[in-house]
Amino acid sequence: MAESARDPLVIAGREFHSRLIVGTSRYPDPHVMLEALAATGTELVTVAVRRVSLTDGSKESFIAMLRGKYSILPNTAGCYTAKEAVLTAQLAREALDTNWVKLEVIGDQETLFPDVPELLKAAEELLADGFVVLPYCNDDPITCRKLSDMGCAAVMPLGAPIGSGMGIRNPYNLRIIREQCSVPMIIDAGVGTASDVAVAMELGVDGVLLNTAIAQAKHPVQMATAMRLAADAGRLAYHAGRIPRRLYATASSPEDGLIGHTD
Amino acid sequence: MAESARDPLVIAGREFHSRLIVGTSRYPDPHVMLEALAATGTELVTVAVRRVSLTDGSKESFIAMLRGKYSILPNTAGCYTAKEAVLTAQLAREALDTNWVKLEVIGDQETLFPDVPELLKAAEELLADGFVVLPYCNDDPITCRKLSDMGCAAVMPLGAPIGSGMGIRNPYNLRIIREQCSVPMIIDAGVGTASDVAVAMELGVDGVLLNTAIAQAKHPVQMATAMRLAADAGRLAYHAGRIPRRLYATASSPEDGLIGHTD
Amino acid sequence: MAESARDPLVIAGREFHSRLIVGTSRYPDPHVMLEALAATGTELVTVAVRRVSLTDGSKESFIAMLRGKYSILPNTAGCYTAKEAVLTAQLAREALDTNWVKLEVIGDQETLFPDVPELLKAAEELLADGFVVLPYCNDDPITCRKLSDMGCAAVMPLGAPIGSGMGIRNPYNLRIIREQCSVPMIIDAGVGTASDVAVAMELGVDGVLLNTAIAQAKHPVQMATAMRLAADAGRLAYHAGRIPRRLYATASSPEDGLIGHTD
Amino acid sequence: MAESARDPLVIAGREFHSRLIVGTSRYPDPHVMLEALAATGTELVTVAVRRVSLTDGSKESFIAMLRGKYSILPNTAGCYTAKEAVLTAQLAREALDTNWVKLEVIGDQETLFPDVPELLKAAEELLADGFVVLPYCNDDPITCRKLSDMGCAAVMPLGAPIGSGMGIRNPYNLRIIREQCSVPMIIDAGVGTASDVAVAMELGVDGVLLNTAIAQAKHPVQMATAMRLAADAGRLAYHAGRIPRRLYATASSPEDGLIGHTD
Amino acid sequence: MNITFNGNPTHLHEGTTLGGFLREHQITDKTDGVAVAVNDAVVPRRQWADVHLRDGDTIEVIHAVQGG
Amino acid sequence: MNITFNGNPTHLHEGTTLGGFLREHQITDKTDGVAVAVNDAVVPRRQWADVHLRDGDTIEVIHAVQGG
Amino acid sequence: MNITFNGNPTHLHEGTTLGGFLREHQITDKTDGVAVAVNDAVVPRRQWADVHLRDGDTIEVIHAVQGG
Amino acid sequence: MNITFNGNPTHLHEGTTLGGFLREHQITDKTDGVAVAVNDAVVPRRQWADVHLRDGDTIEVIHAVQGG
Repeated sequence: MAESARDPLVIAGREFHSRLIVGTSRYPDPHVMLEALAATGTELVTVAVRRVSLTDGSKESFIAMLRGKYSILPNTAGCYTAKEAVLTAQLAREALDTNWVKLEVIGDQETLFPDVPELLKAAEELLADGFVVLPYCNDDPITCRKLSDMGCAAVMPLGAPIGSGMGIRNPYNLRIIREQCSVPMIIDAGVGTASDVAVAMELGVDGVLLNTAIAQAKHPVQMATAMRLAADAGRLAYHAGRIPRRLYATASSPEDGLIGHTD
Repeated sequence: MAESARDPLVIAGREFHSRLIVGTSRYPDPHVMLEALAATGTELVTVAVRRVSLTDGSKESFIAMLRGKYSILPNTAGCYTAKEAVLTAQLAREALDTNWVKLEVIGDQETLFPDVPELLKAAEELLADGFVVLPYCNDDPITCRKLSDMGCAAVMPLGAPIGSGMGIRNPYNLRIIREQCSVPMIIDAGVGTASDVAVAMELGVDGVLLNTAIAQAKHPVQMATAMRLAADAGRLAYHAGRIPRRLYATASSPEDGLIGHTD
Repeated sequence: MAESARDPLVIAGREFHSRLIVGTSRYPDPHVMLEALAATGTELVTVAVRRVSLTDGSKESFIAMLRGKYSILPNTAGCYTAKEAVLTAQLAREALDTNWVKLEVIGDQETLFPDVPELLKAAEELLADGFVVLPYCNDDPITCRKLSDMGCAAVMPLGAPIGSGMGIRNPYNLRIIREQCSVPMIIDAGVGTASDVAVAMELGVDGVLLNTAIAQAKHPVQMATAMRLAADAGRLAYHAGRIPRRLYATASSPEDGLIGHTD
Repeated sequence: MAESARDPLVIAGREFHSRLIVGTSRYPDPHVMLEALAATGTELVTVAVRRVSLTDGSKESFIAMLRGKYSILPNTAGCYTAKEAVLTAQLAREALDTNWVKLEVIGDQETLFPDVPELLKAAEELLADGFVVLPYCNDDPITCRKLSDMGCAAVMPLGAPIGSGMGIRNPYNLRIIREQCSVPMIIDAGVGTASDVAVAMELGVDGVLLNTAIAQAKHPVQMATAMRLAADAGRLAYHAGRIPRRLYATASSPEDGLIGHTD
Repeated sequence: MNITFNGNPTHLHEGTTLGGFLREHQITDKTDGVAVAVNDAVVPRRQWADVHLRDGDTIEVIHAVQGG
Repeated sequence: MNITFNGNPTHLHEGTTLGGFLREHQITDKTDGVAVAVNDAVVPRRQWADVHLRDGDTIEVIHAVQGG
Repeated sequence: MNITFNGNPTHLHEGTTLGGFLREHQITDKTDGVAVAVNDAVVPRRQWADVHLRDGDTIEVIHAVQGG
Repeated sequence: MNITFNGNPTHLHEGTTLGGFLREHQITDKTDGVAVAVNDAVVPRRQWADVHLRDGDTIEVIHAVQGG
């Protein structure tokens, strides 16, 4: 899309020509995953790191599919403490030759909401260790400000819980964060369908990170395309300057020269 | 967009490769109007008919700009009675060589809400007179069913009042109409920004008619492009089959093989 | 409630000290119905009229329960045409010695949305025949204005479909109707719980008609009390003049004299 | 209200017969404040502590108005750090002979959102020092669980920013907190009008803390009464068991025995 | 003669009055909450005794029931 | 004679045809996007020349304009 | 000696007690709703008389005010 | 000696190096997308050969998998 290309997403000095960051999890199969990733137009995809299993032979196949095609953003999904998250990030850096990390420190297995103090602690340690930190966080203006003040490359508040598909539950907090936050703001988690992405972009956020909404859709590749279009649509609409909301109508056809009225 | 091209909008046997019908009113100038119309990708644009003014010389210039480029859909904007609307439609047919009409019979200058009985009466007469009738109506399932039963080529319930920019105020009624209605369903009026179009399309409607949201945006051409992308995004997402909404999270990274946990 | 008593609901010159009109249908049993009606504080209850059955002996028992305790508002539920509705209203008047009628002319068995032209026709005929007409209608400002202009004693737009429990789906249209409408405005249908009644009253409507939300609640009498309190709360709040909405905070504790700050 | 009296709010073993905690700030004058507090039916009111001013003589007048009538809940409003909050709470305990404290540790002058790590630290220290801690916090399930696990007497997530009057912005998070949280849950801040209180109570929360919505209403005493009624209404409705939401209608009048239909 | 009563075909003896017919169904002009229409026109209760039913008449007899 | 043209009272010479009247306003049957009604009935352009206007006639001449 | 009282630099005579200082501001151990901290530690009112202020002390004296 | 490998107790011969241990699981310093920590400290792949495992060591070997 010409228009959006003129307006790249810049994180830590790196330019991306898509405003979507896309996860690699929960697709019906790797082939569909690759097709869907391509359809989104993304340049940055998230991966998790896990213990190699003793039984399963191939240790390389998964990452090999992505190498060359995409920049890799390892996450620290499943970590409950700063200590776990820092070690996971360091292992990911070693394994994947990247100092970028999607920092996830959760407090609860069920809801996957972040643990704020552990998240802040982990962010501080990883920044000190030279990482480019993209933290997944609550839609909490104070935590977002702290993360950006300490030097995180972006803040990534959730639109709704991971995998909920509830969309943007609290646009008000996101607007406050947008007002106060100088670093790029990415909506991470909550997207259920294309319009959620458009709504997020129209709030003025810089990008959207999503996974389940594509991977678990009935037709992931088609949904992936929808997400790409919705991100462009929302970004363009944000820049285009929408009309104000009014309780009611103002005629869009001229009101003079009507037929059958005596002047 | 390949995907959406495979799924044309068919009204009265005619195929359209865009799901947007766009108005020609309230643009900063004709040049911007033409650029914006082109950017939407629409093939069908609405015009009003008004008395020629004695003073102003040119009677042809406006329509000449559209001829050849777009199919013309004259409206009966400003009519309060079936009688006015029928005569206006007949004059439009004679002037513009089309038997298509966007039937608008309003009950109120301020809100521009439809007058239901006059609308139904006008629709009946125009259908009898061989018109292809696209009626602007309330989000009222009964009126929509009557209009489609009597042979209207589409029903066009409002998403919100004309020019309000309030988007889709009552998705519930629209879902009921969608369930019950066999003819094409177009959301007419209310759109304020791109995500409104995506939301409408995700409800399963066949198209969206809009004007003010583009014409009065700060940058009409950019908003026009956003609307085109949003319509494609919403249509694709509708077909792609969104994930269900859940109160909370389901992990999108695998939950086994986590680091530092003893199996 | 002292405050609300000072502000009675006046319909057709008659004063009511409750702003709730309550239906008599779908309660677990007549005893619960009577307890629930009493708990709402209502003075006006709706009944339907139906053919006496040949088999069932008692023709009087039901109405006898209400006589003396409540003013009776017969409805024309189940009527699809003006003709049916008018005859039903006339029979109700003869049977119940009241010229008041809740006029219901529906267009659809499933959704129970009104049929606008038949409703308007029936209202006109009943007004000419001396009825006090309270019409159940769409949240359509034009139809509401016509009904009030022709002399209906109130307009009763739906908040949501009958029995849906969806609450106030489109507060915007209701606000427009409130602005334009001089006769009492009653929200008829859609209420699911107490806050729906409070929300409706805070919009400035004059009353709420409800039935299923009480009768089908797990504990109808408790819900009936909740509805009474919610109506009073909403009415009072409407008159009390709420604070404006702001995107964010203004401190509610003084910001000077804080401890540990050097002045 | 008989019903709600049967169901007292219990915090730290103390019974309250009102589910509202009310602030004492921003009323037009002390007389209106006292009338409004009485009208809410509350038994627990919040106060701030501030430096005595050298100029103003009376140090006792304000607290004297409340003594005897209400239990006092001092807050730590305006504190940005655990250290400030702890000292403020200790001074309040000494000044007001209560070990109860509404713990407020904010991160931002403008939005007054809480600072999560400082809040948790302060809560821990105050609990260790024997305080009954009622923390004002985000609608963050993890932070609420930590606060309740460490022994806070209640959790008090915000419905919307202090003084915003935006009501319950994110009912989803509040539902999750309600599911997970064993201690009393009080909605603190955000209420704008009576229906907001009803909505909160219908979510199953145990109480609501409010101030600006009453104090800054056009008619504070009337709004105070509305809030009392709304709290009772919402609590009753929660216990009464609302009907499920449906997309559309189910008739509330019997569908057999209709007139003019041949059986 | 044959009439329709609340939608059901019914046989009556010649010369039956409306009042007489209703009494058979335990309805008198004292019965509260009941109304009658013959051929879509309401017949006030004080006239029931005087109305002679004719072959083909359609009679509706209604009462109040629970309603919303 | 006097007619009403687009809501304005207008004086015409006896025997003016619709076609003649329109020509005075630079409208011919070649003019695109224009239509005419006399006394609320549309007059196809091919008939303009033959229609003789009468005293009291109401003439509407319309064209397409921007609309939504 | 110099102290800080509620954020303001203040000069006191040597040997002033906390109780004495407070009395100058009409605060006695009978004054309801007031509390005092010296150098960030609360001083219970029964100890006010015994506390001798030192140069550089920071004194906070607070009372309850309207709050939300 | 006994170590813990990815959470599982494992027996090794004395003097096993990290590199040697990994080779047994088809992991060499050429294997892409793999990383190793011993006792919670990452060991760069170029050092694998030189690290002698000790009794009680905890070894984590990870690779990239699908993630969101």
